[in-house]
Amino acid sequence: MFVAVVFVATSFNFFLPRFTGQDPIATRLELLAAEGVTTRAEDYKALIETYNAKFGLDRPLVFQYLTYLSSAVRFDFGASITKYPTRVGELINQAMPWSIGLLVTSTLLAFVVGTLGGAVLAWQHGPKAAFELILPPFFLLAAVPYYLLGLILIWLLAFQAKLLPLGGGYAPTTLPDWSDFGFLFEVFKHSLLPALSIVLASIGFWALGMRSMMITMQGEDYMLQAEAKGLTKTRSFFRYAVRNAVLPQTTALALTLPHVVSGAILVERIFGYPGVGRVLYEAITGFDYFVIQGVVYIIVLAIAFAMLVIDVIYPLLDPRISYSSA
Amino acid sequence: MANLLELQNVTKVFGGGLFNRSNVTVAVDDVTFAISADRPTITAVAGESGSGKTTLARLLLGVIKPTFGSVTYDGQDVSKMSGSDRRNFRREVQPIFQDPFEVYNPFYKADHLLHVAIEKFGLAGSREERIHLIREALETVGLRPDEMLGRYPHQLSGGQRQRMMVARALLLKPRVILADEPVSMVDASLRATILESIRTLNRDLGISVVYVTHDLTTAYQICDDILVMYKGSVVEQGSVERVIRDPKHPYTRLLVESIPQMRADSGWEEGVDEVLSIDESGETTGCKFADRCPQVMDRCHTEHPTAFQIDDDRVASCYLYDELPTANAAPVAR
Amino acid sequence: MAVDTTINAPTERAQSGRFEMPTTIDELRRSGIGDSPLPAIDVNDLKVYYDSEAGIVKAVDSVSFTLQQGERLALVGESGCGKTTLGMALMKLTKPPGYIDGGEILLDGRDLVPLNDEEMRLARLAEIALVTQSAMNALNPVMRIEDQIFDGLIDHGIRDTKENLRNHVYDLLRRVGLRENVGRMYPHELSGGMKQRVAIATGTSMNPKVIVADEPTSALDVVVQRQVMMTLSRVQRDTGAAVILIGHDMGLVAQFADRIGVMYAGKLVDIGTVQQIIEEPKHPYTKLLINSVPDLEEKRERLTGIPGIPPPLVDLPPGCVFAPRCPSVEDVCNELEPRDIDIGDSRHVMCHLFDEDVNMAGRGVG
Amino acid sequence: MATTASTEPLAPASNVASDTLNRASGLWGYMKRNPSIIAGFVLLGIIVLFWAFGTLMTAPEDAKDLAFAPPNKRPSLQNPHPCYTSENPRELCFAYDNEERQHLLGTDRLGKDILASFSQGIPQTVMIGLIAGSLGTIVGTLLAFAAGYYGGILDAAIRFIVDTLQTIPGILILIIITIAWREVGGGEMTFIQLALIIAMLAWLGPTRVVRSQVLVMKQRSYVEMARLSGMNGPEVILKEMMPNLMPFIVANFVLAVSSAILASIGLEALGLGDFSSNTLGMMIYHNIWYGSLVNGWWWWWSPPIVVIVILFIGLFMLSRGMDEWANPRLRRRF
Repeated sequence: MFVAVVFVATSFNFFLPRFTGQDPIATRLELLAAEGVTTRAEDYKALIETYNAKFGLDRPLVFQYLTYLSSAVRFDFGASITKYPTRVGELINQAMPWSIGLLVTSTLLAFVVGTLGGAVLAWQHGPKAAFELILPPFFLLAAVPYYLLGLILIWLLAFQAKLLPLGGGYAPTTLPDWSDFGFLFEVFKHSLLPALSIVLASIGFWALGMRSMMITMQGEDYMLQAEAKGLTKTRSFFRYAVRNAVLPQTTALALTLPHVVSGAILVERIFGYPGVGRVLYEAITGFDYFVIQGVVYIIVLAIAFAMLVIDVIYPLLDPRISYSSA
Repeated sequence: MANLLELQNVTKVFGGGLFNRSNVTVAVDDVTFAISADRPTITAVAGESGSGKTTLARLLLGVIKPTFGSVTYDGQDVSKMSGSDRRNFRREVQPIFQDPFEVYNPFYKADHLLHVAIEKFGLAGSREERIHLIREALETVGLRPDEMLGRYPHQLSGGQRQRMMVARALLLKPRVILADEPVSMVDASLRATILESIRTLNRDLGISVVYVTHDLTTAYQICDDILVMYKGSVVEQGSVERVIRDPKHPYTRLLVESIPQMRADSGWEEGVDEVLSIDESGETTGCKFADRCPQVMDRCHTEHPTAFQIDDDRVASCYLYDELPTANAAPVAR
Repeated sequence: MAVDTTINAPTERAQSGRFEMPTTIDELRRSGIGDSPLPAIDVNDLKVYYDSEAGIVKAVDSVSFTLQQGERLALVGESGCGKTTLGMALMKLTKPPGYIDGGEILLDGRDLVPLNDEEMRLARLAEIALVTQSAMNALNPVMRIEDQIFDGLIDHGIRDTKENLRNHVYDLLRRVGLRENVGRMYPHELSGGMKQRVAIATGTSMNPKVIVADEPTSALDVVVQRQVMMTLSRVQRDTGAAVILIGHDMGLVAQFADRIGVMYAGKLVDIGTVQQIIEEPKHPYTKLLINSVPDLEEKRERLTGIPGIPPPLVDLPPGCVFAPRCPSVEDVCNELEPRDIDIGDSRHVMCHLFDEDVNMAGRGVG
Repeated sequence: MATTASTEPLAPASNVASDTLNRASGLWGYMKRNPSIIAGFVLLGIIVLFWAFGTLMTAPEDAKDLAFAPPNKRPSLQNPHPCYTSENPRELCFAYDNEERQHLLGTDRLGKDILASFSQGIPQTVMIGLIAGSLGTIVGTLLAFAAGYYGGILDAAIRFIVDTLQTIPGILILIIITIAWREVGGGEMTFIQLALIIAMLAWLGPTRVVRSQVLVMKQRSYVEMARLSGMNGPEVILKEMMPNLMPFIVANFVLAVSSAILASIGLEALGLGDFSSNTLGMMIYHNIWYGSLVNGWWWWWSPPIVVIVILFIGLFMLSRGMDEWANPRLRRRF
């Protein structure tokens, strides 16, 4: 599946522009060159020549495709159009750690909080009343796109309360120095708002999923048996109900990763966060086709890899799935 | 002697596509048997879960095709039938399924099934005629039409639903009815009524019945012949009287001994554990029962026993009887 | 388990609300059943009702019976007759919208009904254990078998070394005819019969006085069914626990039980020894039930069932609940609810035919 | 529970009309017990009312883009506002101008009346959702039945495509398609075209969920029964399966509309929308582009957010409620 997904995404990237009948890349390059936007006109000419040479645009399509595939495997996406001669790979390399840091932290946080909250909400013995007040608003937030929540948060926390910075990965006046504690704190402060908008908007989703899973689980015979065995509530909650309900929840995590990423792209755009989302946005506005292709490819690769990790972890959670049969 | 419905050396293998050789299941393994056209009988196909009895029923019904061997109806290969022959087969061989609720589409009223059957097989010219046929069929199985028509399936009891299925089968004037565990999901007190209505079809209307079941007691009560299956193979077949009263195959014996009898005196004897505590192991090349058999011999582990003729109307596939002559094919259809 | 064996101990215990619990495997092993003079379980006028939109559903209505120490009682009846509801109520596992509306469940003299959640939790497994209907799914799929048995012990205050705990589990597994290594396995690695035997091992892990076995073999093939029933039989003999077997298969319960109780529409209509019930059934329903069971004795010309269907529990007929289906029905049956009649030999029947105070023309017909 | 409908008293069967009536009132009774559906309808109703109000109060030309108009004509156009002095920051001037000309919600940086923008944008956005959602649901359902019912290679292929495409964030695919599309269209794209682009992926979700339902339903005996009664594939699908799956498909349609709107707003917010339209997504885009948040133009950015939030929550409640209605027992997760 991993290979299939990456392969399909890569091929898609290659063929789609070509199915439009013309070569949008070349057209766009010439257009931009004529307008003289951002970069010097001679750079565009050099760029076009580079790509012509690289993919042999006069050669048969199959050959071009193979060349393209081999460069994709080597993570060589060529050079950016708007930022020529910066390589696409370089742009992505700079942005990737920001995105991954933000996404992994906020997704895991939302997953854990939401899952636990949903579990408690469905459990008829726990401190239900408190959760009944807290969680339902999150269910509604789950229906709202991340970036809208981001806008509201910016206005509330950054614009009105001035508690947190408006956007960016760090203050424009500071120089990035990863060994400096002050800088790290700044990075943390800047990531809080985008992270918060992702977390707040997805807690409800996980909570809802977990709640319905828990309700299903409580109808299972082993839950009745746990009660008949005279187990304490805590034990049957964690070791029997939650332990089993979390399994489909983990599968859901793998399934929804693409959606998490889609939503995060716009969050980064809104917060001017220096991640791949912003790179992608800038590429879209600048019609920087190679950057778009590179970003799409890398995101798909990252998601496929994350799913692979979940696949590997899953047998550890569920003894019924063994590596041999997976 | 003509055979109405006949299985010849039928094997059905599930799973194991082009890329998947690991989970291949042999659900039915080289089974041969037949229902005579001359005399309407009730034949039991008995076995535990995993014995392949339901697969056998589905093969007979023509909804799945055998991997090897052939299923013939009136001398014609079922899987190769087409057009009017196939229609004819569909009408003359009628199923009754296990779950009397699942066969009803919850969207429609319960009699939808009967209407569809009449319509599709073109049994009635007019609406009045159709209703008349339905009423007649319902009355035959002891249901009051006025109570049944126009109701939704969930408004009927399990017994009513199952008897309505019998009525549906009856409506089509079939020659064979395949009843797959028709009473296993019905309460004991209603079981007898349903079985009795099936028996009536056989006795009064001359319809042959294949009764697929795990319950040897009911099989004994209503059937003439029996086929005992174990892991896809027929281990013993013959008249129900002989097979159940005096089982020859060690598996049949074990099965019959395990039937809880409603008697106050004798409990099950102790000491069954040796036979029973052996967990089922994997594949064997020989007799499939070898790993559980109390009378196992060396050759049982390596060779697959053929059917031996024990009495004139009974065969068993077990080397305990290898001095007896090998049985001819399809002994049930005498 | 009960260290205190003086006569008025039950009341004291009832007041303290708690039994003295063993804390180590060794204490647990020595505890045993004891020789209490009281019945293992004594149910008086138990009512389990459900609130539904159509009204109150009387799933179990005024059921009384007594089970002596080490006795095996079977409860039989058609589906929906309340036998499983009764079993759950004995464990106090009745779930909303159901509730216990009244009555007593005296377990070795102590009434379970007024116990609070924590007291009842401690009583489960240690005093009264449940082997469920579909043990196939009664095991937590992601835990090893031994861990699932440990859980019950630990939550009942057993504090012992891992080795002692494990040895105890091995003993339990051997007792139900399973190998020790089953303890290290996961449920999906076991066959249905093995799982059911694990359920029996778990249920007896703290030597309870009463085991409620709710259709323990309903999902199993006949051969395995016999194996499991024999296992239960042997464990019962070893531990001396009293067993309430809930079932629908007359043949099966006849093979296992000492006494049979027949339930119909939430009521216990007939109770007696296996011999009494099978050979001389008294209640018309019991008679029809026995007659509808096919056997291997002789081929019958006609199979007879019981005509009609059980009444809806929300809308029970006035008088006798069985009257609408009863072949010996008379006018009085449709008006007067029959009493529980003690007809000697510890037999009870709920039918006007046996009530001296009610005038029935057809008396003695049965 | 113990008292199922099987024991209901039997009513006269002919009373069909009252039965239908009962079912209808049953639906209403059900709605009352399912607050999600009510809440969903109420929220969507609020949007409709808001749109109707906007349409009554404004003229379509109020929503015209005047971004390239000379700056001094930018704010309230008809009457130069007194605030237009050198001391005042220009931005404040297009804020509230409701004395002379009724700009109830003010105007935006492009000179559009915000309320007028909504009266155009809401139907445009809803149109995108409906076009993409219904195309997705129809195509998805067809594919799901083809895959689920007929199985085989077709199923394998459809499943592979769906699984693969669902792994890739939809918005990325849409971005690439949209860019390519705009190139073909010479940089222009209408919102209808955007809807069609979104429809290209909108079938994935319905295909997956409906297929799994078809697979489950295919196992139900009544489907087999219908086939054995002589119904062919399309007949079984249309007459036996569709009626039962319809509530489920409708519930999924709401979900599909909701995700299509979500995708459209996402694309538009990224600058890939129809610049000549006033869709909710384009409003968000312009707000982001002009930094209305940091400039304090709350009257501009808050209404679209509020409308979008109400719209999504309304659709969410509706789909949840319908889900429960379509599938009371299964309690699907997503």
